[in-house]
Amino acid sequence: MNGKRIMAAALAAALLAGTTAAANAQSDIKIGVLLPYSGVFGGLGKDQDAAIEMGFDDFGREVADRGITLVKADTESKPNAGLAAVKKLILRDKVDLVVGIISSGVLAAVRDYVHGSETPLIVTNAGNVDITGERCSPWIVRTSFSNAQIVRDMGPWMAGEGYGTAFLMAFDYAAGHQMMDTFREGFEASGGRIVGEAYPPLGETKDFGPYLAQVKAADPDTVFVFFAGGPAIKFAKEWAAFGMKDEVQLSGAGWLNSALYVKKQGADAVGTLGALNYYPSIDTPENHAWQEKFRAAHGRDGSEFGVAAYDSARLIVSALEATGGNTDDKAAIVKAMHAVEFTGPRGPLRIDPMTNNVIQNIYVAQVEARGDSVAAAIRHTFPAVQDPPNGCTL
Amino acid sequence: MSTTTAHARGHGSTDTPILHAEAITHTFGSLLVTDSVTLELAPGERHGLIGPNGAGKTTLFNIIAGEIVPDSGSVHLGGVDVTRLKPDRRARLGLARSFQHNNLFTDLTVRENLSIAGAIAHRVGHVAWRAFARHREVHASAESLAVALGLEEVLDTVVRHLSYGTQRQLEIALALALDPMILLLDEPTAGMSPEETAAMKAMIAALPASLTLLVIEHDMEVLFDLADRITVLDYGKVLLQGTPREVRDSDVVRSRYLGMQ
Amino acid sequence: MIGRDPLHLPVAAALVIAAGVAWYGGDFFRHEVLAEIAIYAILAMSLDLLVGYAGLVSLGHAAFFAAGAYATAACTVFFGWPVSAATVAAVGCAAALAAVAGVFVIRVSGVFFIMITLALGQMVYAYFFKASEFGKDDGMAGIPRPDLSMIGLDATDPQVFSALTLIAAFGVWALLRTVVGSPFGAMLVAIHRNESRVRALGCPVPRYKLAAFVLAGAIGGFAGSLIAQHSGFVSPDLGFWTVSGEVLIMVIIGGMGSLVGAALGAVVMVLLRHELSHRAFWEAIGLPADLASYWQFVMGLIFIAIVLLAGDGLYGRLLTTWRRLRRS
Amino acid sequence: MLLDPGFLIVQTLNGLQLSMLLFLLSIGLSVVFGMMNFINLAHGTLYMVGAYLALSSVRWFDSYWVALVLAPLGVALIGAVFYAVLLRHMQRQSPMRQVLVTFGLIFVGFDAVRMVWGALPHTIPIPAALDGSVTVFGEIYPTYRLFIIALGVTVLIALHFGLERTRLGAVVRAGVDDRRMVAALGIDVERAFFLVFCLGCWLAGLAGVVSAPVFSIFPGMDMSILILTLIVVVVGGPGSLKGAVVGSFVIGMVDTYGQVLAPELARVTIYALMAAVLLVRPQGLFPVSQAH
Repeated sequence: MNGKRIMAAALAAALLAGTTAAANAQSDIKIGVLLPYSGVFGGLGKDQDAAIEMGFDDFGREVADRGITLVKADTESKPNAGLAAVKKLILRDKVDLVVGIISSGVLAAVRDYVHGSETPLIVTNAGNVDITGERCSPWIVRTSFSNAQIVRDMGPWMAGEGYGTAFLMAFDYAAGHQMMDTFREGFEASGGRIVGEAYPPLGETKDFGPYLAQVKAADPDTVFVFFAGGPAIKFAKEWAAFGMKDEVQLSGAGWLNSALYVKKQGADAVGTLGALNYYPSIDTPENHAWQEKFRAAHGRDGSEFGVAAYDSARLIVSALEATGGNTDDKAAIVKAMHAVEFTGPRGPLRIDPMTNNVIQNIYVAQVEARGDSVAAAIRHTFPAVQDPPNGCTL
Repeated sequence: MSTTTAHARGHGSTDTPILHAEAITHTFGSLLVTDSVTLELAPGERHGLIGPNGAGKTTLFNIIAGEIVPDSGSVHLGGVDVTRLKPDRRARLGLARSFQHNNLFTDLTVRENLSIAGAIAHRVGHVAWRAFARHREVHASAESLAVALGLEEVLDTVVRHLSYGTQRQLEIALALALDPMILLLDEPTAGMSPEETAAMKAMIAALPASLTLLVIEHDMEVLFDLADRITVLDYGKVLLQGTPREVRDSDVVRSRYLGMQ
Repeated sequence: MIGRDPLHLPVAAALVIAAGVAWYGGDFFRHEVLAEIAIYAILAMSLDLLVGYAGLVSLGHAAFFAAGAYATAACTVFFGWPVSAATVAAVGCAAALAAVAGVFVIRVSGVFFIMITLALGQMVYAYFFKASEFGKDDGMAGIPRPDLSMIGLDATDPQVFSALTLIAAFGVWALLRTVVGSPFGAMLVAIHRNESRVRALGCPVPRYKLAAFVLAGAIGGFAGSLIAQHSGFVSPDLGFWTVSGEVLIMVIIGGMGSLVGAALGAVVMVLLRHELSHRAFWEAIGLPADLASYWQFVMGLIFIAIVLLAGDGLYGRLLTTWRRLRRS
Repeated sequence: MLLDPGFLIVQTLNGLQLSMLLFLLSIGLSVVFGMMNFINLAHGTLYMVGAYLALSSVRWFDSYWVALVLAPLGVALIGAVFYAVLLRHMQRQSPMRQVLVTFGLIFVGFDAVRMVWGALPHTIPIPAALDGSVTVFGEIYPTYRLFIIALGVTVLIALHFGLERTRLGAVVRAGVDDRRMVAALGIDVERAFFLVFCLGCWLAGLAGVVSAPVFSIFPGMDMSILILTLIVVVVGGPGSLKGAVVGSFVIGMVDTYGQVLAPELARVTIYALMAAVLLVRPQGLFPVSQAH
């Protein structure tokens, strides 16, 4: 039986690899890249992976004569696998810093371990409010956003634009509720009224039809949603198919009209309003240059996921340069990050020393037809949006 | 119906039937399979049940054993109403049965088969902290039963390697392992060669006289020799109840049943 | 007594020695992996009691894993109980859940049992996913490890904690070995082989199935308590049906109906997961490192190969080979 | 809400549409179980592959209708290869092993799809002829969804007549009732199995194609639908044709209405329903008698 021998060989190799992997050159700075390469967020993981590589290509793979080695680990988009992966990076690969994390579940899972191990972690996507709030850590820095940061100013803005009533809809999970609660607060404070809300189960909703019937019955001025990825595409298409497009303004956290999906929504997305920290149509030289480079390499628009990962690479390299390539004093690296300030594709940004969350512009964009394609055009900018400490005492 | 505690081991007084099935009626869909059948077995009685295929013998058997709850009628065991009790409860009250088709633990050995039955009989099946091997009383009684029934040669043979006749013997041995008051035998000689049939007959005849037997059998000769009384079923109805001689001499039975042999 | 299993002691001894060697020379990461293996081995062995012995193929075993984990989290974080008491409470909670659910689920059998246990698992998952007191889908953090300072040990040290979990796994193996070797274990096997006969012999089958379900659930809860202490964190995905599926795979590839087989399955699965998703592993064997992101593909193929080539699992294969060698 | 007739109409149509999709998926799974006594856990994977093949067909031929023809055939072909390479040789082994092999295929299929088509979600456009909406009893409803309902009904009727009128249908009906009898009649059971298996795969592929324009196409779309399909099969009674129809309808409706009427329980409604059905009828709503 040949199969058996192959299996035995594979097992033996597996055990061997475990013992040899850690023996690597001492002088390199090791950076762990913690992304979902498989599982539901596998696509986003690949997107950020490409942008991180691009970032280190652009800003340097060497600091003070020390090379930078990226060590990648797969979170599988699952909290427990993510925790195992970060332990692997820190214990087995002995990385100096960790960068990555797409899903808030994984971030919540690794938070205590990372905090305890005193390894700097640069979060490139996951937006749990409490990670830069109540459960903030001097070791965890976020370059992407907090869920609240994205939508906080959107409520008052929508109310100011004349939308009196809103229907809220997001998947029934922590991030969904954080977004909706933040929007509601701002919207109601500015005189808006919530006329209904629906929270479909995450991962088990095959069809938004039932909820659209509910929205129709409530007849709001706008429906404010938080959906990303496949569901965002699906929602926009069903929204149009049910004839809601001409009756109710569709708005939401900007993953609804993110660069990653908007072209797949096509004409169905036209008119949709979103708020996000990055849109490809931002009209700055930094963004044009970056988009050009990203398109050349990947044949599609760079997205907010890519930008956050790219800026993270820049932040890391800048901070390491500030410490002269010294990675022994981890606290000094984080401290150096607080001093870094630059204008990236998404505009000016810096790290808030009070919370370790990024301070950045938030853009409101509306999708419009451009030839036979569509794109989100910037309608408004909230400059330098900063989260309140939310119980964080750094 | 007397309510004496006749079900206690040691068999009750002779006037209380140890098994009493009263006016059992059961239908499958629109098919009436058992029509107001009444059976009374005295302690130690050997009772035969005959009838053509589809006469409702096995259904009646399953009703007595508890596999089927009848539409109406009642089953009493040693004076206790067991009509709604599950088969395992009836077994614990002293009612054991064999199956028409061998129903054994085919990939275990004879010893293991008998030990499983023994564990239940000795009420140690729930013991989870002491090794089974150390329950010597269970294994000893399994062995002595095997010896009594001529199975000692094959104690460590896996059941599916046994001959059909031996499996049939084990089928009854499993029931006997419970040390029952009443034993229901469903066609004990079905599919057996003449030699095997003779051996089986001898084995049944040698069972303790105190054991009450209810036997379904196709082989008339087996029943006429074994049974004290016989019930003839026909289309779910009792056609006749009597001694083997009465049954043998009955015109109705001759024309309806024996003639068909 | 029931079923001849001549290799379980040598294989168990081999596993204990392998674990000991791996532990003794291990670094931090090795100890983390060892603890993970030990915990999943406990979970797999408890499931094997149901699947391999009692013939109850459950696709909801993660419910008890999650219940044990969350009970530990609640007792330590909310009530400030010592970890030891929380562990006992976790086992109790999981057993109680198994007892209540068991009354219902054991009424069906075969593929229906698979589906109703799946439903049970998903309902528990849904509960923890929505329970705001337990942090909803983000879960709960800050679960401590047992305080061993009075014997001069620090359980937050992976070396100490992994030793603890390995001892626990060994203890569970010994306990379950006792159970399957007892008359009760024999009855479970008998019920699995021929339920109607056991019933006709006078055995109250549902009670035995329920007892097995509760025992397996309690031990599953114990594994859950350990994983909570191991990670310091609990989240609803501990109870998701794919976890039940993975543990079932461990039992199957290791070999159903032999506790060491289940443990072996846990060893193989956890190691394969770690290595196949590790880019350095693929580089080390001269294949493109990108295969690491398609580890599920490779894992699936390996699983199919094991099912095809060793239908009774690795341990079953070992037994057959050993028997053949002995005969020739 | 329940008193709003518009809501009721739209919701009922939504429920019907989900029911039809579930019917396309569950009928193949159920009949294969009835005849061959094994559950193909990779059925959801076939559905996903159907959607992806539709994506590729649309890219190459720029036509939904070509995809509607090609993709299910492609899935049936994959099913045929799978049957010939693996299942046929496992006929005499325990059904459990076959189930396990299909379980392994879920993982293989998931990553294979990622390798070929990438991990980002995709969609295909609704064909021009079915794009837009129509007014049903005064309510705007997407034309394409009505098409799904119509397609499901068509398949249902076709299957009904196929079963009643054709020789293969007779073998299938007999095979579900009593496999040994069919074999005893000297009918080439093997061939019937093969054809039924391929037909089941074809239907799964068809379900994948028709759902592609409504739902997005992504790796993992197989899992949620697989569980739902299994629930339909179990609730209806595995092997029962009537069960698959009624099960699809019940689950489709309960899921659709449940999500809105009891949103707090949305995640568990279906599971609770299945558990309840099994407690009352341990063999499903329409149990297939296990003939001896």
